[in-house]
Amino acid sequence: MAWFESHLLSTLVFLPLLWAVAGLVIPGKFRKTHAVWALLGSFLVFAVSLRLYGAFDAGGAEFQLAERAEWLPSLGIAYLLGMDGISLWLLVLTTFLTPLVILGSFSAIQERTKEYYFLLLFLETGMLGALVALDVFLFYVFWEAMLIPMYFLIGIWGGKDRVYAAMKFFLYTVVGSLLMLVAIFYLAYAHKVQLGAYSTAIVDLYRVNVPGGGWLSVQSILFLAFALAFAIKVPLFPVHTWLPDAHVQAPTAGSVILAGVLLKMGGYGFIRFAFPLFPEAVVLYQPVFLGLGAVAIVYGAWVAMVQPDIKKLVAYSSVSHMGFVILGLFSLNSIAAAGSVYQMLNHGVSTGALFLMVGMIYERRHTRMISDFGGITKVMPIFAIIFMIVTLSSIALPGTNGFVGEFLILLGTWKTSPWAAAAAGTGVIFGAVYMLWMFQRVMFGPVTNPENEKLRDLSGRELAVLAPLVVAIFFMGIYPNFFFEKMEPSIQRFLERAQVKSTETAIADLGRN
Amino acid sequence: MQVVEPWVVLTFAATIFLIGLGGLMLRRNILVILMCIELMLNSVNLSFVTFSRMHGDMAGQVSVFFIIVVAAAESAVGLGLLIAMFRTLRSVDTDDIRLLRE
Amino acid sequence: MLGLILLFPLIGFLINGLWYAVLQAPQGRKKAGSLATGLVASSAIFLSFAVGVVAFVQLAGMPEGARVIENNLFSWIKVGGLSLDFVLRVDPLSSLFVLVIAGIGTLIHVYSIGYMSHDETPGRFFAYLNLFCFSMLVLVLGGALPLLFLGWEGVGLCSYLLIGYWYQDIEKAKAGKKAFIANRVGDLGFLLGMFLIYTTFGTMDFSALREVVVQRFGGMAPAGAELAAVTGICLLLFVGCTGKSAQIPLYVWLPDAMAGPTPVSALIHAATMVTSGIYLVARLDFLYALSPTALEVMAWVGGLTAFVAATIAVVQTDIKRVLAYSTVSQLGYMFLACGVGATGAGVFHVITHAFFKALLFLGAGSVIHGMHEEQDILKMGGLKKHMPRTFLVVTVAWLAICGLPPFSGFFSKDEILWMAFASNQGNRVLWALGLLTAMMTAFYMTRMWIHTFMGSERFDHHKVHPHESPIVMVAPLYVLAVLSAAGGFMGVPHASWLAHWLEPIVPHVVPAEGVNHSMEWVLMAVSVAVALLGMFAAHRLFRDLRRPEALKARWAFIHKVLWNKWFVDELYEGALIRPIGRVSQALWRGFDVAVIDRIVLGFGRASEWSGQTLRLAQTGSLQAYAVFLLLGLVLTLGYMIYGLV
Amino acid sequence: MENLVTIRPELLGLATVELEALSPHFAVLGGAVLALVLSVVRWLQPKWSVFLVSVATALLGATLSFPGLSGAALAVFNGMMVVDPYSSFFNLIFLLSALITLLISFRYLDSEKLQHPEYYVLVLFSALGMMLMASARELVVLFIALETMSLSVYSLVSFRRADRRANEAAMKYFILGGAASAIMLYGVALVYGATGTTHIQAILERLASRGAGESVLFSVGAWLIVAGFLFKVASVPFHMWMPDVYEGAPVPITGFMTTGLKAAAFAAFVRVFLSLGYGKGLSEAVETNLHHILWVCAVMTMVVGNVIALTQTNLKRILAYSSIAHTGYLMVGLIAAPRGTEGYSSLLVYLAAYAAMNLGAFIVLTLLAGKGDAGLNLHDLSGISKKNPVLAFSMAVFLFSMAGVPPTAGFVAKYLLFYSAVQAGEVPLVIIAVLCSAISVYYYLRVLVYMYMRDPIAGATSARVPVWSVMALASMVIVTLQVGLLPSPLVEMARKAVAGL
Repeated sequence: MAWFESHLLSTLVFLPLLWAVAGLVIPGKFRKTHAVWALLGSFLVFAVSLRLYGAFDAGGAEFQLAERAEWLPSLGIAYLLGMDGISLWLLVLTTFLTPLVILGSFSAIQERTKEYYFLLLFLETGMLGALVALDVFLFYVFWEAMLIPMYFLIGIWGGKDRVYAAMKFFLYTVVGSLLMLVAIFYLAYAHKVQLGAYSTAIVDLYRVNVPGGGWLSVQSILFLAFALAFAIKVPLFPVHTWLPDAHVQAPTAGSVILAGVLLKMGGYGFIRFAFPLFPEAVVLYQPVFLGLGAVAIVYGAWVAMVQPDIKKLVAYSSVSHMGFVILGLFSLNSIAAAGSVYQMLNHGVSTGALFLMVGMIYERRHTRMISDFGGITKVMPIFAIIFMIVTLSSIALPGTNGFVGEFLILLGTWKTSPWAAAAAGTGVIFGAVYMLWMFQRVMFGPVTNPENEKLRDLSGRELAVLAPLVVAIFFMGIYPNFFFEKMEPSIQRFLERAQVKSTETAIADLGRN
Repeated sequence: MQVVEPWVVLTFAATIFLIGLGGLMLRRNILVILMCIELMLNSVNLSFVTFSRMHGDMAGQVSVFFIIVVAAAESAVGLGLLIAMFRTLRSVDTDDIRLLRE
Repeated sequence: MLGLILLFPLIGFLINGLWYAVLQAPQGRKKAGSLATGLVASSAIFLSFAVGVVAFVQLAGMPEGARVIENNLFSWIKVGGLSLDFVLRVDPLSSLFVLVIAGIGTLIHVYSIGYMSHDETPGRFFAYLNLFCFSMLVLVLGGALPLLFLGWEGVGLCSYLLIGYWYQDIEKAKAGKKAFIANRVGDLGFLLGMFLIYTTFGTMDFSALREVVVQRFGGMAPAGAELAAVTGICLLLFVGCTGKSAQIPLYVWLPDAMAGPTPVSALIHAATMVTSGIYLVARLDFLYALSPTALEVMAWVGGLTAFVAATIAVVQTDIKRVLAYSTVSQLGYMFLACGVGATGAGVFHVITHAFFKALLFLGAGSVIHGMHEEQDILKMGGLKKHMPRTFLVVTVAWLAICGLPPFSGFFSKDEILWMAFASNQGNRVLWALGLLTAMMTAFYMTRMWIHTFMGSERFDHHKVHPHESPIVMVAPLYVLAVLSAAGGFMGVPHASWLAHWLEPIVPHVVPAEGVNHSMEWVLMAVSVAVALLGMFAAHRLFRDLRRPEALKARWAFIHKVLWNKWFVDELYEGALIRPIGRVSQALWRGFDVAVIDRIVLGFGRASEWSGQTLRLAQTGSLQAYAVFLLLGLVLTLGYMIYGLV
Repeated sequence: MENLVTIRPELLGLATVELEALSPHFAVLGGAVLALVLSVVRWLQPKWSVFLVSVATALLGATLSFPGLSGAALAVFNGMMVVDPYSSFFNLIFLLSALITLLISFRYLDSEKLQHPEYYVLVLFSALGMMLMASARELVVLFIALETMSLSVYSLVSFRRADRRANEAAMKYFILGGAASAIMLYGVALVYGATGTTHIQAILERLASRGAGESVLFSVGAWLIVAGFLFKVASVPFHMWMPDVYEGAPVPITGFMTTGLKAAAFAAFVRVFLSLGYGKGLSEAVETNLHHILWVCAVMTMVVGNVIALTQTNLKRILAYSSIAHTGYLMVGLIAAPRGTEGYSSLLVYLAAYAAMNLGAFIVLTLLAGKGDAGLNLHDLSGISKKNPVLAFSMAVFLFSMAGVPPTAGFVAKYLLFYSAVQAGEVPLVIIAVLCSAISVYYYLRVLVYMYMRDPIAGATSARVPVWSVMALASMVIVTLQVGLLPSPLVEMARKAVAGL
């Protein structure tokens, strides 16, 4: 047991994979046992992540529970794991969503369940690994390893033209990350030249000073390479077109994990790599990305308004919500940064719930077109209540989790650039427009389509999937400090690393808060 | 006796080499192509001998023997392949071997 | 102790809510009756009213200057330099509002038991109603702007849920959506105002804000950038108020909100929610006083809204729409009062308006209830005989709203008109506008009164036989009637208890020097005369129905404009909603699919195309390969030699 | 004439230490000859006896060359050849790929009715030729080794005598191969003319002393030699033969060619390249010209290889073009090696990793191949994951590795290669290489699409997988994943090998 205690992060990362490999022993036809086995595994991993929450103390060192092992000494590459306040919560989000997703796909997935649950747990390993890797090479390995299971999940169990969507998803991310790889090479070599030794540990790379200066200076180009890879993942406005296809074609579980965690990798990448490595370039490109973030919010909302397909609507709403995250990060003050990390958690919970529910009605009606529905509240009242709560969280109603995130981001962004905040603010209005319009066309009104009459309401299992999410929505809305305590110091360090003295301390002296 | 300038022999060898290369590209009968390859190898031998004479050491001459041996082996294999091809294609024309394309 | 005021409605909501969700919602489960659920809800709000009264008494006991009770429940958000606590604070202003909300709320809850008796899911209705009261109380008791915003959007949500209560009718659901989105537009203004306050003054807590403002500006008015900031704050917050309290640009949702059940219209769209705008302005009075331009804008918007709404109300035939436009008009009055600096008068009018408007709505409700869901006043008439008690109560409210002396309406409306005329921000044009609107108010209210209760019975008898509402509905009406009648005496001019009570929060406004004292009595007489004129005109016009038909025919164009609400809805539809729809369609089809995807797929196709062309080079002929090989060799050799020579 | 008289006895004798060093070569030679003899002895069931002997020889050779990995460099045959960690490293690659080819060929030849023992002998002889090439230090010896390898491979390519496509492939390969060898030999002659020696080490000294680097004769000769090698590794201007030959040849032989042949060519290429002074001796002008030409060739190889592969539907041709693309990546390594601090070790790692994944892919192809190598088109593969999940999984691992997706050997190899290229300052080249490998991801994954995401065509039976092949397949999968996860043993081996150059 002592080994586990000292190597907590490694157990967390590789437990799902080992559990999945062990699960391969179960012969193909025992469909139920595969699902239960995977569920058990994911609960175990969730337990480990809670143990992590206990082990992490906010006041302590920057990266805690660090583990180091030589991997490729000649190139200074080490198997280096570590965790700080921000990655802690993203870890917990991942381990929180995975069991729900597995529970949610009991009835949805009928064929090739063995491979399905293997891929899901493999995906979880990839995500957890990327979140705790502190060595740039190790991070890149997990970053791309994540793509393989998601590619198969979309490709094999997806919708009609799943192959196109899976291929587009894979290629989009690969092109982005390959350019990032070249930037990593340059950085690692610069470290060798400047500091004598080979090392790709992120903490060492922070010390490398890359010649900054103009728009196309070395540091700016490297920053753009990193930023492109992460912007594709977020997805930020111009490079987002893979998301709607991937979401529409992915199976429910796939799109929940895709929206819930994979999009956060982009944001996490910005926080861990792009900002601290290239501070001058960040300040230089700040207006550009603030603009892109605001445009993403409004553009995502407007395009979501006219979507005939619910899943595509929710996909574009993700573009809009993640636009807030970028806005918050690039405002470079601690309120907005905390807001954007919190928004990442909210988006994971509320959009994950939305996709789960869309999956549930898809299971019943095998269609996602809004026009095929109408008056569902009469037929499925429990579903209506939960769907209403999740919709409210998605349009950031105060009291739910969405509000805290967007409020902090807009407040922080206002300090940096009022115009970006005002433009992003309209996103709040359009968010209400497309969600409520969709809600009204799907749920309210008379039951027009005869097939809708005999839909059965949520089963016990489905309720068990949604209940924790609803509780999370309200808990995160009412008592966000629970999350901020552990996150606070890491955000401060993140900002100091981004070498921007947070300006709000100056204002706080003026009056009592 | 009148000494032959080395560069004369070298240019002669070079021309033979080019003739061989040209033959390989222009002629369509594979037998002739095999002969052209032999021609190229022999021109190499000639160059070797001249250089060895210029440098006054025996290495060049020795290599010639190896090359001759290899050339012989090559012709043997080449003709073997040609016969195998002829047995199936009933022709030795390079235009007939167009099956494998794009 | 203040937490209790919030706790009771919350508990009421949870009981009804969970009871409905768990036991009643699933298919085939027995639905609870309106009595049981009604009692739970009413008792919850009544307890909260009781605690409100206790708080009021405690406040009264406190010394003049320091009348504040505050308890800090828990720290809500603490991150970066920002720390927001969930602090509840009651002071003279908010205690008044608590009493109004909880008091009238209780009456309406009791009334709803009767009104919703034959509804199939009353549990859901009462749950929403309690949630509304909870949010409204949070709004009023919140000690900091974000908490007020929490309540602000909470009431927006509840109005959405309650307007769209009968969700099977798509029109009602649409009305709910329209209300929420209109509010959301206003809320954006509110949000931006809040941020501007934070960046300018560094805090969002009301008392801290007051200290900072007083300490920074003290006596002298702000100038230059600071003035711009303060004006910006006031205007942005006022945008929020126009959204919530249905003023000119964003009032379109209130008339459609009549789609909800009548008690909802009474509680939310008459007494409480719509007045939150005034509460906000009153709460930040010390800020608004600093920027004359903001006050100017508010006064004019209020005046114009009052006038325009009154003109529309004159031609409406649906009883609830008449009352809705009358509410918009009265709200216009309140903002007019705040605009001219008489915030105290504004608050006074809020209270009196709450009494008689709630009474009017509930009266209309019992009329509709009696007439089996018939809402068109042209198909009513002569109900005096059938519904004597409702007739009596509605008459009291009618007299109050017209502004006849003994009733509450007269005192508050007159105070506003006097201040519009006399105070140094006020001006004659606004006063004249207000007076004209007062006359039109009297006119259309009398028209409604006559059509409903007097004249010949225009409904066909065998289908509809009107009956008086049960006692559970009429009792609250009597209470409201008494309040409407006597309510005015708390704000008698020159000896108003209310102004004295609000002194520390809202300074008493003294008329400009130039105006001598006697003018006030003259104006009072003028306003009464105007009201009587309006009533008399309506009485003579609508005695027999042929005359208004003739009038309508002659002024057909004006009637058409007024009937179609000055085509404001069509304007918004044409100017905003359709273009945004078209642009987003273009953005999606055009930009997203055609531009970005085409570029992305373009790369794929480009490599595919080059692959196809290069592939043709593999002709399969030996000679071609040899030529290509030699060509490569010669080229490279040439480059090598070129390099040397 | 006088120096001919004294015949120096020590030239002829072989010291015992040299014998030990050459033991792998002698083992393979002996084994090959024994196999040849046995193939004639009818009563001994030549089908089995020759197969077992050749497998034994390959294994023996591999085990014998292990010690060489850490030993010191030893010049043999009076400096004509050298046995050092570098050559032992390559010996391992050649013998393992020969071993795998032999293992999978046995059942393949049965099903194709081509069970002639000569096949195994030829494979051994070509392996021998490769080993000699790796340790040759003298250009003529190198030529002879090259020819031994090529001649045996020509005949192996046309092993399916009755098939016109095989004959065509062999003939094309023979003629163009012959021409290329002639060109290279002519280069050797010119270099001999310019420097007076064909011994690799001596060329370098003569260059330094005589300043022959400038002379036109030497540069033309050097380029002709390099061109000969470029042909062998199928770089762009000289790549036209490869797709046709790969398609015509039997599947195991194609596998053997992509791994063994390419590795041998690069092994010799590196030695010769160094001796021609690239990076050290050559003059500034020649160096930059050579660099420019190779730069252009590398870019064109990568682009052509990847882009044409997009359009192919026959799996063998896809892997042929992917092999061209990988040659492009290797050329990037070659160009960058002298200036990069990593040197040639990343090249060696890449060759080893490439050998593992390519062999694995061809094992799967051999098992899937129908009569006469039919059934290797993309749509024939649809739904394989349902029929044989093991084959599909291993093919997925190999394809991901070729695409350079992380947890596999391909990624580590590409990482090291491009990392040393960036260190050498070849950033634009690396960016092109990275974008090309992004293109390659598409056609590698398209194979997976057919395997995993399409339903099997009606009536497709699951291929029978014999025990030999499963062993070979498993070993390749393990090597690919192991190098992907724990690359340091291979990298250390490569660095030691390169140190001796």
